[in-house]
Amino acid sequence: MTVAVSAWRQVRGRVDQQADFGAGHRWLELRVTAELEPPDPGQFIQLLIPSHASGAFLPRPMSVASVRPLRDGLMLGFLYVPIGVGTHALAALPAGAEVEALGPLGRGFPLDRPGTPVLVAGGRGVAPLLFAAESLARLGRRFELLFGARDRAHLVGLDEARRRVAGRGRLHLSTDDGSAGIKGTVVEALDRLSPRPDHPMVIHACGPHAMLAAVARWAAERRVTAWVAMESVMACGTGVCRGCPLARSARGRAAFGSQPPSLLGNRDYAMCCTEGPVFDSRDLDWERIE
Amino acid sequence: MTVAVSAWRQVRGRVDQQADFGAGHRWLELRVTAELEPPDPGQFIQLLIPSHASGAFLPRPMSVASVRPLRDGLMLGFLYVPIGVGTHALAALPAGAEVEALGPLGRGFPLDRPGTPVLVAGGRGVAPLLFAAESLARLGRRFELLFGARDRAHLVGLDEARRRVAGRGRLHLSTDDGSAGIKGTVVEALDRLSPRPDHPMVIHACGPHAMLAAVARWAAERRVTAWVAMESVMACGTGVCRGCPLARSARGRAAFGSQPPSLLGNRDYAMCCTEGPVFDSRDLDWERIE
Amino acid sequence: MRAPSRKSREPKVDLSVRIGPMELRNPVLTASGTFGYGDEYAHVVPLPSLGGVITKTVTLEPRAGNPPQRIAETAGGMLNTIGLENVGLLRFRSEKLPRLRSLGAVIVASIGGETPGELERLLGALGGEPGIAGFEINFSCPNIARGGARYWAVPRRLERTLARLRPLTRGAILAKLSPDVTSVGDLAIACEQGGADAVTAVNTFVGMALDLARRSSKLSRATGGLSGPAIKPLALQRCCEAARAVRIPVIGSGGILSGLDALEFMAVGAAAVQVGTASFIRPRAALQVLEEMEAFLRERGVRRIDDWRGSAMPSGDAVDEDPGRKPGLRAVTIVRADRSPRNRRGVRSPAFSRGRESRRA
Amino acid sequence: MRAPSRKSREPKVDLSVRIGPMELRNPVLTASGTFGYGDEYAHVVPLPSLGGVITKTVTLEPRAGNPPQRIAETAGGMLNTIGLENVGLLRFRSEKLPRLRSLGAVIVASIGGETPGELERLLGALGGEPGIAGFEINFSCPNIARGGARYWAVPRRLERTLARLRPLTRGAILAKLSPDVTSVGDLAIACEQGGADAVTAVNTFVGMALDLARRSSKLSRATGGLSGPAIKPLALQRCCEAARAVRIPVIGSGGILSGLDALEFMAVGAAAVQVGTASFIRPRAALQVLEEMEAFLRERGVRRIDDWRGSAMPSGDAVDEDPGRKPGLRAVTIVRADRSPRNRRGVRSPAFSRGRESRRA
Ligand SMILES: Cc1cc2nc3c(=O)[nH]c(=O)nc-3n(C[C@H](O)[C@H](O)[C@H](O)COP(=O)(O)OP(=O)(O)OC[C@H]3O[C@@H](n4cnc5c(N)ncnc54)[C@H](O)[C@@H]3O)c2cc1C
Ligand SMILES: Cc1cc2nc3c(=O)[nH]c(=O)nc-3n(C[C@H](O)[C@H](O)[C@H](O)COP(=O)(O)OP(=O)(O)OC[C@H]3O[C@@H](n4cnc5c(N)ncnc54)[C@H](O)[C@@H]3O)c2cc1C
Ligand SMILES: Cc1cc2nc3c(=O)[nH]c(=O)nc-3n(C[C@H](O)[C@H](O)[C@H](O)COP(=O)(O)O)c2cc1C
Ligand SMILES: Cc1cc2nc3c(=O)[nH]c(=O)nc-3n(C[C@H](O)[C@H](O)[C@H](O)COP(=O)(O)O)c2cc1C
Ligand code: FES
Ligand code: FES
Repeated sequence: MTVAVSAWRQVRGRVDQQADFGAGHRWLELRVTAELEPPDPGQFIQLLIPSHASGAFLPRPMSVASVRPLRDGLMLGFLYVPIGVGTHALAALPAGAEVEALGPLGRGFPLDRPGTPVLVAGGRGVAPLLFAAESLARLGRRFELLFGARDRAHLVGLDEARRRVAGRGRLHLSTDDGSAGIKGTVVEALDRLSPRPDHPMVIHACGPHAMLAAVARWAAERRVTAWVAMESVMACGTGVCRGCPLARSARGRAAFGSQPPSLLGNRDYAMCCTEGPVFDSRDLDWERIE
Repeated sequence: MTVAVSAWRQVRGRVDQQADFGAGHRWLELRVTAELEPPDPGQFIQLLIPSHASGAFLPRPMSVASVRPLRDGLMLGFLYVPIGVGTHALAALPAGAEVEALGPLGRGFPLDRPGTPVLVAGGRGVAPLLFAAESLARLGRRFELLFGARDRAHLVGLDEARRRVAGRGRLHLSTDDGSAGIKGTVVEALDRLSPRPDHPMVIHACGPHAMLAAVARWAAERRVTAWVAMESVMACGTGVCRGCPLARSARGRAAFGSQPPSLLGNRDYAMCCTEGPVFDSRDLDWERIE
Repeated sequence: MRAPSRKSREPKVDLSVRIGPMELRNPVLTASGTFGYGDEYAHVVPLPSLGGVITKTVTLEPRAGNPPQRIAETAGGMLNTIGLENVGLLRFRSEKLPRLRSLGAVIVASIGGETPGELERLLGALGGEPGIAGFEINFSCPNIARGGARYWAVPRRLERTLARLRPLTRGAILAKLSPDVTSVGDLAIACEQGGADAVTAVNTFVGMALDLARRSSKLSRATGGLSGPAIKPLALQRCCEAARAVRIPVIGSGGILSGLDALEFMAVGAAAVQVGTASFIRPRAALQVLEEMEAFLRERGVRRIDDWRGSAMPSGDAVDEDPGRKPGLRAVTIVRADRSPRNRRGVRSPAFSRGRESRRA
Repeated sequence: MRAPSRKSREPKVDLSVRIGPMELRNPVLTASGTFGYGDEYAHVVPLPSLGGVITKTVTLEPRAGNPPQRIAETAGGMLNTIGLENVGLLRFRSEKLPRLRSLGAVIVASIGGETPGELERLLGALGGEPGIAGFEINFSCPNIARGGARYWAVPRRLERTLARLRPLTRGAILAKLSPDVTSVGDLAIACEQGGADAVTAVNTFVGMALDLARRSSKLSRATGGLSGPAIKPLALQRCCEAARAVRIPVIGSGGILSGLDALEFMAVGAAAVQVGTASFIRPRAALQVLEEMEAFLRERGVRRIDDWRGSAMPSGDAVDEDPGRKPGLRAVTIVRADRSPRNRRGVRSPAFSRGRESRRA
């Protein structure tokens, strides 16, 4: 697992371009300076819009959906949905606008674990998994990508996903209305991938809370490890403000054991921004997370 | 004098285009819906940027620099300098961005007074006088336009000014460093226009406070009427908040007389947004205005 | 529920509220000093459609107000030091009132005085005036040298003054409170016991902003009153505190820009709300607040605003009680509701019990 | 003055300030709870370059903090209800302190207790610890069930508690005050008389924000503390009020994002400032505040921060005195400085007289 607790920096970024991406989503390409360490899949960035151009006060956390090296920095891709003041301000930025980028933050998906990576994406949760798929493909590893949404139109990033699995992975679609792939949820799609003892699977999931909870249940019943990318309201993104706790399960408390409380959290609560956003699903108390 | 106290409306506007205009100035073209009454020269608009796209809270007052009728509304031109949070947010808006426009507000230049209109512009104060020049030219009236700035580069809108005086007016330039027109201030340029008893002049001025005060002194000494466009920090722009008082002179108090206090102000203070922004320079107490 | 055809067929939401003797069509009022004498915005806001119009605070004598600079923008808000510029009692009565009556507004006249005696004279002069539904007593102006928020932040003084004012009118008496006190609840209780029909929580918060170049206040006075969205979370808490302390209605004020903002205040117990600074930004703000409020309630199937009111009253363990508090004090801060003196006497505040019901529903 | 060559040759501005026994390199400290235990930002902020690092409030026992949701953004600010999550006294002493010492920071340890006794035990344990320059006593946490801001908003309790704490350390004692009181000046005077070396004005303001869909607080508790630029005008006024009430230094806190913000606090009398929420937005915020402050002073030819301090103290007619105030009370609000009890005794507060001098210059 990547531990990047204090490799982060805050650097200048500039909107290279952004565009509608279908079903209310946006794709943003942000050019950042070279002091930013290249993020890993599942890590996130705190995007800060200059105060004159945004009514939002705090930076907004966004998963990295793609990384491209540039001569003098990185081009970061983000897939997001404008829902409130911060994301609407982001959506209104023209090419050339400045955005400060703080990162890379948190711990990403442990893609190096033995077993076949099964990437499970729900809706805009596909963002970090597009990045994960690309990484796996680059490493020459086989993987499965399950992608579910309400309907075909909400399978946003489908073309990207197709391109990234090409040759290396298999793409399994599911929609609630059956307009693409199987009719049903991603969990039903998971059912169709019967785990084979000789080829254990490791799930890496991101999506709406209810989906992650269902994935966690599914995995627990089958003794499959599931890594889930969580969200929380955040202020600092760096473990300092203690604003983003997620309640640990008994297993999580035991795993934390007698470690001293730290940036990662304390025995009762893990900080989403430092210990997460990616967690072993068994370590969280799903009853106490809304 | 135009009294437009309650003809104002708040309407939707859309940035048609905006661009750098030299020496840190911007020219903005804003398309507004037809419910907005066409403004007169000297009147202003309260521009409100949607809260997600601006850290500014209150709308920002801007003089109208040009008006062009459209089939279904008006195209308003503004000449402005980004100095703080609100104007920087304005400058960051791409074409298509929404801006609410409240107006037309206040009372403009009384261009219909007998005598030769002498328009005196300092720096960005040229904005409403470009509009005044255009109106006068359209009415076929002769006028003088005195335009002063620090140096040639700061004679922003000079081409516009040339175009608008064409045929009808005379343009007199002055710069502090002599890089264009006479070397000196607009008041020194005024000195060269000797008032002729048979052709009385009426000054209409807009510019930095110090310039307006000098114009007021100049005019008072020569018994010339000078109308000056004032500024004040504003909240409502409509006379309601009582936030924009300007102290009256003894003459101003006498002129206000025993009128009931009203949207326009009270015996001691005139409201810049309703009684102004254009005032007879003799009615204000220049000692008590910063 | 999502089909627009059904929605439009749904019955209107009953927004009517009662504030003492006033029966208001809806709970949206304009805040004093932000809507002039009521007629200034009449060409864009049909006044009868509002719950009521609270006029600029009137004093015995006309006031020219403080010198400029009177306002300064701050993050998410504005400071003002208008200094109660107003036309004075006589002109208010002879010129402003008739015009406002003719526009069909429900009128609440705001009055301000430097002493209890001044308030008595004002209410004596206006208390029987036809067409005034109620009076808001401005006990909380932060911007005047005498008789401002500090002077009135003394529970006993409030109670005694209100007791003297009470007989002077059959109209509603609203007491408008300053937030800059240790316990708004204490002030609210004093107002209730003095005979007020309602309290308004809250007026502006005292604040400062400097012009560093001049090394002095941006305003012509050292301090001003802060209003706007910046204070909304604070005003909401004070409103909640007041609503838990008294049985009389509480009217929320502070940073309300939208119908959702207004519904937050009502959810913590406010019976009505005031729209202030928002009107400077959008002259039609009060109307928009009303429309958004109604749309929100209709969409959620809430038939009467009364069912919404108090529906998010906190359950009580929010802020600690002061264990060292002398038992003789009538203080209720934001403590457990069922321990407040009212409730100890077995009387539940209407806001609170209504809240309970709708949570059960 | 404008030529950069000259400017770079100009001498450095003397930013050093004295807070009780502490001699600080400069007046910029990090605010408790917003900079962790000091080491979390050390890879981007060289700690010795700051005036000091105030650590997260430590309690006797470790605390896990309140359940989520702990934060909510509001206009220009944020509410938090962290609930004093901290490692507890023992781990603070054995793990955090040594690390912080090794980084060369000037350490101010923040401690919090539910009773005077708890504070005594904490200070007893830490008061002689090497490498701690001072202690900030958190008398103002709005987010805990017991021993929070309301409990400590009682002048006598503050004074007595500080008198008990005073003998337990030779380090500086800073008393951090809540703004949610009628008179911060009264609390500041109590702290001064109890023996504090300085007061910090102010902690967060208590506020609320609702989630309308759930009809409940956005936070896991009903209320939280508001911080950030939204509160700056209010914090500035309270800081000014405290600075006028006492002779001991006042440390400003609340909404400081920039060097100019910090200079506003110092212009109304603060001896130093704290950078809080700003660090969440820009981890290097405290350093940036320092750099901007120095650049501003240098550009204006101000050689020593002491010449700036108090230079915009209001002249006194800002907010009315309460004429009904009992003369026995030590209250000084933001009234005429030369009428405050201190000044009646002929002693000018250093902040005030310095302000005068620099205005004369
Ligand atoms: C680690 C992480 C990765 C994320 N990646 C993505 C992504 O790739 N694409 C995407 O579209 N969204 C992503 N989100 C969610 C995104 O941060 C929120 O949609 C955004 O913060 C909402 O801000 P707003 O101002 O538009 O909405 P508002 O509701 O106005 O925000 C108000 C406050 O709530 C917080 N907030 C609201 N919703 C969320 C949420 N779901 N998670 C965290 N904070 C929230 C905001 O930070 C802000 O402080 C991610 C969140 C986290 C924590
Ligand atoms: C009637 C009128 C007409 C104007 N016309 C023009 C114009 O044509 N072109 C142009 O560039 N500027 C014009 N101005 C000035 C313009 O409104 C200010 O530059 C602008 O408000 C500054 O806002 P800001 O957020 O960028 O600056 P900030 O300093 O961040 O603004 C802070 C606050 O101060 C107020 N403020 C600051 N400076 C001024 C000022 N000079 N006048 C009024 N309020 C101020 C703002 O409204 C705001 O509330 C006009 C002002 C008035 C009153
Ligand atoms: C410019 C201005 C003038 C005000 N004048 C008065 C007044 O005369 N009387 C009064 O009781 N309140 C006055 N207020 C306070 C408002 O009525 C309201 O209580 C306060 O602004 C908080 O609400 P808001 O944030 O919605 O504006 C004034 C507020 C502003 C901004
Ligand atoms: C998330 C958070 C946690 C805080 N924790 C503490 C704390 O433990 N002790 C304390 O005295 N103040 C605490 N504060 C208050 C700050 O130290 C500071 O006084 C306050 O936030 C106002 O300053 P600001 O606006 O610069 O943040 C905390 C503030 C925030 C936002
Ligand atoms: S967001 Fe600050 S600790 Fe996680
Ligand atoms: S800006 Fe409100 S009265 Fe002029």
